[in-house]
Amino acid sequence: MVSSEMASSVLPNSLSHTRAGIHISSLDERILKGQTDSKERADRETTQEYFVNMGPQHPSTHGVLRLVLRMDGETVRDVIPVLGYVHRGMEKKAEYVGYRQQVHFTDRLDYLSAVMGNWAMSSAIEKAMKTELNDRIETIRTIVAELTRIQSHQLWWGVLGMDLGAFTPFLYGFRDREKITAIFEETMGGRLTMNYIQPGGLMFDIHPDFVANVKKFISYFKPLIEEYEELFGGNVIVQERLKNVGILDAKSAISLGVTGPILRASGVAHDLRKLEPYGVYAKTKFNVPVGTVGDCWDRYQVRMQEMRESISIIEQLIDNVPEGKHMVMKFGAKIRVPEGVYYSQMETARGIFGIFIASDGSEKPYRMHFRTPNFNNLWAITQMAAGGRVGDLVAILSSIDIVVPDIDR
Amino acid sequence: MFNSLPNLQVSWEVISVSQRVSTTYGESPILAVVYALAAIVAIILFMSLTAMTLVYTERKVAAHFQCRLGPMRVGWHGILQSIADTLKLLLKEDIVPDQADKAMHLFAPVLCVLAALLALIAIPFSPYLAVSDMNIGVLFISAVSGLGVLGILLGGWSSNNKWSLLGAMRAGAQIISYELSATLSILVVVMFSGSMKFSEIVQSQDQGWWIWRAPVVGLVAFLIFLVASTAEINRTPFDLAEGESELTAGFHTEYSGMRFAFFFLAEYLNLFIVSSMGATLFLGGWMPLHIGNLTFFNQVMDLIPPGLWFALKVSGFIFLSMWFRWTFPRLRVDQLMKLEWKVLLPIGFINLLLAAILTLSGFYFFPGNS
Amino acid sequence: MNDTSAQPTRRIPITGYFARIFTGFVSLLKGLKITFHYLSHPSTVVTQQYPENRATLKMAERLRAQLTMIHDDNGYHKCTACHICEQACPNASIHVAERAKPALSKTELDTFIWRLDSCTFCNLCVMVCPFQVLQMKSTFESSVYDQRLLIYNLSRYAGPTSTVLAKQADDEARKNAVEPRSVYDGPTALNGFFLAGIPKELLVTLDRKGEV
Amino acid sequence: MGLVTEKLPPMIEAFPGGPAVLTSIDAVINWARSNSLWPLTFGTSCCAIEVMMATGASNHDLARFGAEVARPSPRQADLLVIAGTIVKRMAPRLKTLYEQMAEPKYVIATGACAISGGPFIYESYSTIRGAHEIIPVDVYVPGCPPRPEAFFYGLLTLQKMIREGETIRKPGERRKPVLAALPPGITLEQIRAEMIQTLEQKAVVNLNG
Amino acid sequence: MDSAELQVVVGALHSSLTFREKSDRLSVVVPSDQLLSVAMKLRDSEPLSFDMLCAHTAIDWLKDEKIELIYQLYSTKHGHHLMMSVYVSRTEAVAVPSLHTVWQIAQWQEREVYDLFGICYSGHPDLRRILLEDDWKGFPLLKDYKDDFMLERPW
Repeated sequence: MVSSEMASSVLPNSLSHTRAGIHISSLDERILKGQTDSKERADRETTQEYFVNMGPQHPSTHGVLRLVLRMDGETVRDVIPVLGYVHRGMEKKAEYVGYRQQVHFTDRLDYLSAVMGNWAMSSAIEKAMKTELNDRIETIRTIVAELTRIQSHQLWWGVLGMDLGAFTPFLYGFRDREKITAIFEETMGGRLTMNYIQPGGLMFDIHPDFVANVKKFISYFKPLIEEYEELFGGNVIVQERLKNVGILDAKSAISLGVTGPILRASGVAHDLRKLEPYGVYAKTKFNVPVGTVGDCWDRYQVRMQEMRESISIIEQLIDNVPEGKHMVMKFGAKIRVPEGVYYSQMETARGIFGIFIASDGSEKPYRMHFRTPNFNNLWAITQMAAGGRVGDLVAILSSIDIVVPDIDR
Repeated sequence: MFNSLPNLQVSWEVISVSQRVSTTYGESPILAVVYALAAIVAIILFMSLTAMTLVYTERKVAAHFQCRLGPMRVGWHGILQSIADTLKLLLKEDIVPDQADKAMHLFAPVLCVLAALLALIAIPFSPYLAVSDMNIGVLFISAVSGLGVLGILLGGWSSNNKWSLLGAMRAGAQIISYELSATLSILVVVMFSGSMKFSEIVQSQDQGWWIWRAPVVGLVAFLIFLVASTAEINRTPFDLAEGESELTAGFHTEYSGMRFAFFFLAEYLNLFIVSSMGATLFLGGWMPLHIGNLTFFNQVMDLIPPGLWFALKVSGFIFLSMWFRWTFPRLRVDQLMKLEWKVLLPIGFINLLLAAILTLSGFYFFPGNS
Repeated sequence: MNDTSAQPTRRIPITGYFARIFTGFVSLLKGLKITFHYLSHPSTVVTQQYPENRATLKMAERLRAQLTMIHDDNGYHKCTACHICEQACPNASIHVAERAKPALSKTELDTFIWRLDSCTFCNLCVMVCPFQVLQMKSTFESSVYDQRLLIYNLSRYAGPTSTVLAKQADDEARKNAVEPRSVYDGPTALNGFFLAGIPKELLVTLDRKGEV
Repeated sequence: MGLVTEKLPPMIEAFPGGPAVLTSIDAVINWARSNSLWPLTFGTSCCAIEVMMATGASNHDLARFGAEVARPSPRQADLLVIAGTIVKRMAPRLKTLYEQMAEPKYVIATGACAISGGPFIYESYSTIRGAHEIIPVDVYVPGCPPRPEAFFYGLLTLQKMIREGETIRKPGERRKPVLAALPPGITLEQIRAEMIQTLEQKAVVNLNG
Repeated sequence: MDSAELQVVVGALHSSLTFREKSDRLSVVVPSDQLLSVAMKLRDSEPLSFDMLCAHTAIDWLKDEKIELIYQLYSTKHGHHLMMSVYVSRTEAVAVPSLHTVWQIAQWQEREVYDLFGICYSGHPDLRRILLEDDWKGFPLLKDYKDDFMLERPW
């Protein structure tokens, strides 16, 4: 799995070529370039650097990300991410299907915040068509989006534990996540990919037990966050593993286009829910947690705090969900977005999910581009991981909280 | 085996299997050979049964730590799970990578199991059940347990896989480092009991176990031993050699089928050995729990056969190890070294020094006849 | 990469060698306490034992795992073969085959082919249907050894809708207008029709007399 | 598989009563194999969360089947669960992974993408339309993604296949039963006789070929 | 800064800038040769300070025989957005200046646009395919991309 990958990569490259006067490189060339460096180094310092492949099948790459590592003993000198192992051509596919059908593709981008993806797509279409929504729709959307954020962070917490070598947090995180998926299943009919938020409203009205179940979940989950902290965050090994690891300063974070909890951990209080409120966020009170150093520990803290803030948002909204219709558009109607270009974005659990639509006025988009948070976030790893250990790399990868299909689209 | 109830006044007499064989040899050589063969078969059976039980226990205990049930569907509460796993592993295709060093690849897992088997020799399970009660038992185990790491190194190197090699190197560095601390903490006990013979070490604890009999020093030595031994057998939080999330499967990445099963076996045997050592050195081995002058209590404790005492202590130790494994995350490789060289080793040395002072001054709790 | 010395770093307070060991030790004990709590309380086990609890297992009513066509008590459906669901399906998992020789109406449904193997359960077909013919059910036990078994025909008969049939005078006339269809019937699934993802040579060819 | 499963069967078969012995050996081996399916940690997209993670989590607990020992190395895994989309770039890697696994190995394709390409069958330039185009698949678990219970049903289906369809007399060949159980809402009579016949003819998968 | 004010400030950067209609936000069209300098100014001038490149993509306008490169800019300081577009010819392969010196993330976003549209960027340190294999033929997001593998929807 590892050695065979390597063999193909070190072959003399023949895939590099020139196009329009520009040299187009290839993966082989990129790796070989690193290797000459390491030979020079070997002459100088007598240690020899070597390359290893991490992925595409590797337990800690959260799917099929491949990282080519230039290593010096245990130390990672250089990370070359290789993408595309789940590139499904979603943007091409989007040009062939109607606007209403687009929504369920967003489920399959960042599947851990599927509802927020649905929302981003629906609101992009609604904004382009200037559809007004009622308060009920907006409130329910906000509540389910925050529930999604919690479940996404729960999963992240568990997976971080697993990546650091503790299996138990993973199962505790999942145990509590199941409570949210049960609520989702009851209302939306799906556990992971729900296709719930539709242009013009919601696919179903909330289940009669929804409010009661959400309240039950909140009272169940509140003390558990503290338990999470005690079991995992307070643990000296975890702190040693995360503190001062993978530091990303605010300036490079912005330049790298990093968004979401990672940007906030670097000390930039950038949260679209606050800056450009959508849904009913403007009516709610919540804080935007920010970090100071920008290391993995800050990212851990920011996400833990975000879970608490999400709970407080839900608490503020759950008691008075306004009455009204759950759908304001006629469902069967085909959607035609007026001609023009539109870009709208939304804060998902991992950062800004932007949707760019170029419409020629027909039933299908002329061009659809998904600005996915993970694509930009991933590249921060080239800055964060260099100089660390393999163990650090795993912690950093986990603290970025990548979802590979979201990167590859 | 446990028929005759020993009482307090009689000192424990240890008869090992090797002694029995040699005594029988004088009477009838054939019988001695048969006896020895039976012993070997018994040991192999015992070994595989122990490992299988341990695997099953670990899976069940881990499951309940994690609010789930664990194996349930193979036999009553999944009790036959380990048997199914073993059978499957034995019948699985045995892959040797093309580029691997075939002889070494074959030899490595055998070496691992061999080391564990050899270590098993010296441990006294009860006064009547020990393979060989040698007078340098402690030294023997320290030496033999070093052999296991050779197997891991060989396995990692011969697989011709970078992750394997990385895992093996980690294991090598880790085990050699932690050997120091483990030995230092063992030395404390050796110093107190004045012997390297396991049976004598156990007998020296008839008035109280070394973990509390030597004030503080014993406890510190025990804790150091706990940490160092967990590291020596590559269990979380020190499972760097096979850390899944970092090194895919570490040194045994390229192993499949029976050879992988051997590594698995060695891992759990090592857990058993380390726990037995901990129980023997610090918790009094097969010695019952005695508290000072509470004669009635002590007599009640004597009713429990020594073999059971030993098993209880070992299972306690093993449970502790499992508890650690299912609670803690893993350390990073440099932190691992830091913990050993900057924390455990200095404390170990100071502890040894204190132990020397204590031994010279003869200041023990429950001063006994040692 | 870039200058790391300029980056801010977290300063870990140096509070004495033994103090740090002690606080670290305490933090480990806290974690041990939590896991032990769960071990010692078997009531915290949350596992649902699926094959054993099958009799009592209740799925959420909205759960989408199987598309079905609603048939009334007489076994008649309301599908007019209008192809709206077919167009709404994002990946052509639905194929509505019209009857070659309709008996009573202008268009009649022959087979309603639904590909469970490619359905994404987006629920759009159910929502867009003007006659509420379709329904999502929570039947999830549909694993198979052969992919072709995942291609279903949802209609139980080829023929006109229940409303048209209701206008018929007697049972005999109704029976003449319809033709029974089974689950694995259909021009798409089993008749050599090209299906993406299923190699042609694997498709079972069934000859049904005089149709399609 | 070695000596036991390749050389031994013909030898035993020659003895009187040998076939009966072989049958009981088969039963024991298949029992062990079906109850110890260690999956490879492999998942490409959404299905991995439901099928690899949620099933392993406390609420559903794959460990009940003895299958929670997820091996990160294909050498030690028995079960390859294809959870998620396989694209052109991943296809050769998937094949490598499958080839690296030691016999006997089993493959479950879960979710629409792995069975047929799912949402990306048409108009996608990179999605492979079904994992069976690359490696032989034993059991298909439909869903997008399938519920953990649905995956367990798939696992039971696979266990049934192992128990019924394998014998050491013919190593490397396995016979698939036609039906896992009755598909919902159908009786056996409803499935056409021709179809069963055709399926039976193609049900033996030769893994050596 | 609202859209109208922004238009005045951005318009003053260079005489050749025009503004795009039918867009939901201010959208400036930059000639290809001015791209790098305008981008620098957009990032560095204090009232604008567009320090983040949110997204970079392209549209293939088949009828006009042009490819439009789109840059979504955002200022974390002021919180305003700007869409910047550059038209390049789609018939002949021409090079566009790479913006990775202005925004680091451009390096990877440009690789993606190269991968899917075949736009070449001059001055890019490591221009190669990112999502597809190195030996992939053609650029799939072009409207006239043809592929034997790709299937058309049958109904």
